[in-house]
Amino acid sequence: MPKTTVYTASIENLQILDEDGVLDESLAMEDGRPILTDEQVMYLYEQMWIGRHLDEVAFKLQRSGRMGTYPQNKGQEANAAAAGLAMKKGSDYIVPAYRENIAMHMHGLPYHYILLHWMGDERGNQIPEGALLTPLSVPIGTHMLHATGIAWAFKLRKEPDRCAITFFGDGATSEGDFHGAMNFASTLSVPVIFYCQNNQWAISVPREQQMNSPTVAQKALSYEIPAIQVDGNDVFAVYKAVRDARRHCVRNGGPYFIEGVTYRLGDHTTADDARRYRSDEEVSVWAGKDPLIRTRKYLVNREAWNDERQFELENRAKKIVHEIVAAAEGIEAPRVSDIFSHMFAELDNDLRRQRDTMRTSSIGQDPSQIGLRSQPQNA
Amino acid sequence: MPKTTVYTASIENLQILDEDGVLDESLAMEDGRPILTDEQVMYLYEQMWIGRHLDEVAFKLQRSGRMGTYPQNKGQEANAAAAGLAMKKGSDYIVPAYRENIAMHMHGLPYHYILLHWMGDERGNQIPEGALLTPLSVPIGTHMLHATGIAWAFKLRKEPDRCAITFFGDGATSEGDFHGAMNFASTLSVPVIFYCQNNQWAISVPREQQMNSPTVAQKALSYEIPAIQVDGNDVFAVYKAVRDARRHCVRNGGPYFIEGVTYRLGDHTTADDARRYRSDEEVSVWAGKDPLIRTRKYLVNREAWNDERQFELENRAKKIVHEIVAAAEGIEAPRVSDIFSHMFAELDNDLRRQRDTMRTSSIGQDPSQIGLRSQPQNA
Amino acid sequence: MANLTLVQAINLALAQEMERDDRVVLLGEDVGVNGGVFRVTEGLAQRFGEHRVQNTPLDESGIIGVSIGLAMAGMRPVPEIQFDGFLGPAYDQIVNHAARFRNRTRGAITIPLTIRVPVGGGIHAPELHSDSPEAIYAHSPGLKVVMPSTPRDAKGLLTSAIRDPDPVIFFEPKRVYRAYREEVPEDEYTIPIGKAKVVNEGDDITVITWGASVFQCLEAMDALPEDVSLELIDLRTIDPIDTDTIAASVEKTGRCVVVHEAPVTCGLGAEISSRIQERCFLNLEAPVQRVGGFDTIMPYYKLELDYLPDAQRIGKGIMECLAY
Amino acid sequence: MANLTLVQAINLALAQEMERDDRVVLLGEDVGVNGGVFRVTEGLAQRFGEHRVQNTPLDESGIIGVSIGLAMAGMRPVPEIQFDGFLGPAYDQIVNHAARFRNRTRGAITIPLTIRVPVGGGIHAPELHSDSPEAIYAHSPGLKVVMPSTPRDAKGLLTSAIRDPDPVIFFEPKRVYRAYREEVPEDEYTIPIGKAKVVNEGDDITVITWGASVFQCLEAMDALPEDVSLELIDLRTIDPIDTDTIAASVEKTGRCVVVHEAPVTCGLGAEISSRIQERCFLNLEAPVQRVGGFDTIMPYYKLELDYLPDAQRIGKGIMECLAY
Ligand SMILES: Cc1ncc(C[n+]2csc(CCOP(=O)(O)OP(=O)(O)O)c2C)c(N)n1
Ligand SMILES: Cc1ncc(C[n+]2csc(CCOP(=O)(O)OP(=O)(O)O)c2C)c(N)n1
Ligand SMILES: [Mg+2]
Ligand SMILES: [Mg+2]
Repeated sequence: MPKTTVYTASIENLQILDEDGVLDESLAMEDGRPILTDEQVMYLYEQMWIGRHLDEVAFKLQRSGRMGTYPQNKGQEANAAAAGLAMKKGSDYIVPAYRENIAMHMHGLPYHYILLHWMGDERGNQIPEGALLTPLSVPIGTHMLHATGIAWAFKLRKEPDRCAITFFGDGATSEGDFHGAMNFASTLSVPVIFYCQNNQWAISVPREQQMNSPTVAQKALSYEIPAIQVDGNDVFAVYKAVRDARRHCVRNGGPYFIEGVTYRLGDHTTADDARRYRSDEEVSVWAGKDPLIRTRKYLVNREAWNDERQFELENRAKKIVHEIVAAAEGIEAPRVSDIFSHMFAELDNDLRRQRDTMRTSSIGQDPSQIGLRSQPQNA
Repeated sequence: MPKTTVYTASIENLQILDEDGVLDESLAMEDGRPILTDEQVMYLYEQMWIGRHLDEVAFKLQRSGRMGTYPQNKGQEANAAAAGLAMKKGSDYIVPAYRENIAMHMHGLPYHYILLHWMGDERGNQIPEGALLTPLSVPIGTHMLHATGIAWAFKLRKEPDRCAITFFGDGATSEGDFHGAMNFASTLSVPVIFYCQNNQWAISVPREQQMNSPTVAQKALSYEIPAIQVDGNDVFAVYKAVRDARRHCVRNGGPYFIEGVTYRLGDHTTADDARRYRSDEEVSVWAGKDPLIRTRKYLVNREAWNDERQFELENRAKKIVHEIVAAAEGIEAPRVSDIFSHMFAELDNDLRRQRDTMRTSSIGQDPSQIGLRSQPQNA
Repeated sequence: MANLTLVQAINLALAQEMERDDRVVLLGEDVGVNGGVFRVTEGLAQRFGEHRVQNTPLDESGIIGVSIGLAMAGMRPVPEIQFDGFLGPAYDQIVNHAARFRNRTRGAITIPLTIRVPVGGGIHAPELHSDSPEAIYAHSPGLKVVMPSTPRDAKGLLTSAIRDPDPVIFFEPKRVYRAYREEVPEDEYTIPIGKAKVVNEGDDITVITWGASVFQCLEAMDALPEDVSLELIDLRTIDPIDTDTIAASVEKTGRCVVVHEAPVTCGLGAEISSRIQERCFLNLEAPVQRVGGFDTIMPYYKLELDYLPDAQRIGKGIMECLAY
Repeated sequence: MANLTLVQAINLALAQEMERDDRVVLLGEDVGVNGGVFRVTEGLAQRFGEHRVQNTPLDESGIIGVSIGLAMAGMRPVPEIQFDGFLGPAYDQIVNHAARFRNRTRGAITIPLTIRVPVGGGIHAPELHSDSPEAIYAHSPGLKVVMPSTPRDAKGLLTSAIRDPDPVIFFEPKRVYRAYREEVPEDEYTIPIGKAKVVNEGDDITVITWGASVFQCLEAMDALPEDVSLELIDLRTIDPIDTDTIAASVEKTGRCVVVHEAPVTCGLGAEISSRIQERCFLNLEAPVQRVGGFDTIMPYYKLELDYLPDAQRIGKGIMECLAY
């Protein structure tokens, strides 16, 4: 076999709901019904709206000094919302980055936990009993390995119908651990969905400086992981891709890769000023693809949505977000001893002494030490 | 564009000289001449033979306690030899793993350096002035980034007709740094050839446990790096692939990926016993694909080789290897102070004191210290 | 009782914990059919199945990262990192992830994880196969670090480590792997993490060490003048340090030498020396002497025995400290 | 002279070295058009071209690995790692590769490399953005480690680092980045690596610190009783440690407090304390006191100021040491 083709592959892109809210019927219908009922689409729309409003309020909290750095999810909401819906609450595991507020919420995290996290409070990560989530991941690209490990535990314990999903950005695909997570998942053949929110930027680094490949999805070919690229601002495409991926993972035991093509409409975080590195034109092109507008148009076309409902939703969102902020701000201040309280299941002597004395040296505190000239004067 | 194919790719395999030493004329001829002259093929055969003999002697040195752990190159020689020939000595940079003895030698490393390295002597890495090589890399998968950096320097300085090549195993492709080296090379578009010696095993871990992909070459698709799979036991295929890759890199400024499909006929190293994890049948199948046998058959067919030449070569190899061993064993013992001598361009006080006193604490050595009861008794 | 090497004692502990608790899984490069490059996991894949003794891709960060995921999901992973130097690629997952989950989730997510790593020099291995990075992990909060020097201690401490609800790095001094045998109880037992062992009681001077250096210290002890009464402490646990045992000894002897293979600057010897100073200042008759590796790269093996603290350097350090 | 912040002084040093030597190239995440997340490289891509101020993929190991290759091939790379915590993924390339090439090739291949890293807490940043890993790198042979606390020192030390033929980790205390301005010479100058600075002379007690803690120590000093004469030393270089300056001071004062943000166990304070004990044992009137970070994960920002040594804790440490 002197010169032979030993491997071929391709990547498909899926869009079902276009930018004008028009549905591709042939792709949307299954067994005579759209893959998402109007109720489901309304639910997603409402979740996205509330998420977006939370983003706006969070931004203001940061600007007024009531919260630290915060990364808006704005523009990308369809990814987390539709993926969150497609995953099975209470049995699947969600391993997020930090632009999946909606999915975390849908899978059991009270929203004020997210604010608490960005308010510099570890209690924001104290996942409630029964919610199958890891906390927001601030380091980039390192948490996907954890999802692979979780999925492997499902496999080892022979727990059927369980699957993990992990979210990450286009930038995250450059870390070595992305490579490891994909490779372990494929060689171990474990049920994990890798969902890349390709929002075109990693802070100020554009996709072309991040990777040379025209798609992110083709990165899955390295690992022989089935992959698809979807319009990440299209709830139908995202939902269908994740639902099908989940089925694949659960049935065949292996991983799946999804690239959601999307855009971060806001700054990277509140510490960033995106105008330094990207053009207004680019932003406005993508603003036209906003998932909220598109989903609403669809619902209005279906006569499932109207101004009245919108008005009600807006009021409801305000109230909900108000309560979220109140819950986050209303929590009692942490105690200084909390620095120590969760270091280990049981604290060792050194940590106990540090906690009790707030000192890191034993001088002046160990009763066995004699010879102190006098008590410290400003103690 | 509801459902569209956004990416397609394929990987080709190239074999020119088959296992029986028969050449595919259509692939071997360029401008009416074979891509390798008989002289070149003889040179490669001789280099491979000498390399193989060195391997055998090195094995015995280890077994008789005259050398530490040693990784034989046996069975894989065509990769390093033909690639070494295709690269430009004195202008290209070779960044090897540890099964490319022949390429290192061809690019200016005296062979006894390699033995010195495995004899536990850093002088084996003291690349001679003018030889463009990094030392043998014992850690797996981390050196390819250095090749990318070297190639980037060529680009930054606008040095045309320079290229780097790095060799690594199938196991090495699992490390995060493999991913980084490929991604940096493709986004920066720098002239570096990634040459994977896919010898089917990483110590006892078979390729299927290392990766789920049917080819290694397809890993390049992630990065949009052009790639080819070649028969790594075929000097013609390897030579052509590397020569063409080099042309591509130098002309277009970007990287290239080559998978050489080959087999480690020996144990992983002298510390390993491959019978614990692989079958004799597998080994004997691959023994039939031995690059030395195949190359010799070709030369014999061409009447460019005969028993006489072979006899002469074997004697010459013995003599050469004998001298290599003598040179490695004849070097003066390192001095203890050599532990310190190359830590920094200039040693700081602490290191100088440690070197001069061979102590790591200042007690008993600092003249300013008074109060010593007496001189140490067993000093 | 069985007469076992360090390797065999560890193998036995692994087998017993796998038998006892099916959440325990082993993973790493070559740990499967081959039984690991040091044969520590020999026979376990055959006995418990390859899914519980999993060969992994060559990716140390991946090995620890997926172990974290396993632990999150209720398993008890025991990954092997093939050599000390190859902890390097796994550093981030260990220090920034495994070590932090309990704290950053206020106890909601915990990581019971035992990372086994052969450690230290003296076996004529290639580069990056002879390092002693224990101080790095002792400095990193959220980890326990253990380094037994005897088969008996190894079995008991490894059992404790695997049952521990938090991440433990279990360093195995490879120079001791097959150096000698010891009677080891065949039944399960634990030795508490965090307790040092007084190997030899004495009154004149305290010597503190761990890992393979214990044997160099014993050799040095034998060569000392007869009238020197030396107390030898094998730390066994690197973090948390058993300061009480150390302080009790130095309060008695007034003099101390710390011995370790790692580079002396910012090594564990510095921490021990500082703690002794803080706790026993008024008892100290001489500064604490550190006999450690030099602040250089561990040399290739021709010179490794000149780098590592040997009986002679240790003896000299002891005599200097006594003479002070 | 120009009145500059720390950020501006570093920017100026970078610009001048790039001007002077075209082998100097900057690389890292967001260092290009955006000028880095702290704006340290602001304007440099525009001035020197994007090929010399290169945005890279999000891969810290890659950033250091390709920098090593650049350095091997004759360039003078100055990579930026965006935050202290993200040194984690680059640990292996730094410690096992950059640090070892000169030694393992007996000088044939050298790595002139300056790794810039914002370091330390106090700015209300998210997790892994406030760590102080200097002791890790001080323990690792083959590296120099620098941490200036003032704009003037930063400019001179960064210039030295870039011109140094060996790898240097250049830690920039981010809490000081814009905290104040100082007169900085506009012309090029160097400050030698390895020399500490006596910030305040005194006779009763020596306080040794570095980075942002210098300012907490100054604050503590101001609050001390008038009759306490304190000598404050800013270490400036973490490795090699300027033991001579330290010892000269402690021989004079007989007492010493070391202050740092990193966890105290196996922190640089332990090394300094041990060295003082070894060198100045007979001068010491009290044990060296360590006021450091606790042996915990750096808490999220609500509690970070309770974690970091502040003027009050430092003052208490000083008074206790004086009272001993
Ligand atoms: C390991 C690591 N390196 C660097 C950073 C700093 N950083 C925070 S977000 C970010 C960009 C992330 O880009 P991407 O993965 O595309 O996610 P996006 O923010 O676009 O959603 C960087 C570099 C980090 N948090 N972690
Ligand atoms: C980072 C690292 N991890 C582990 C090892 C131990 N080790 C040495 S060789 C090897 C297998 C290498 O396999 P491959 O890359 O296929 O090269 P081959 O030996 O087959 O040529 C392993 C695991 C190492 N040297 N470096
Ligand atoms: Mg992004
Ligand atoms: Mg291999």
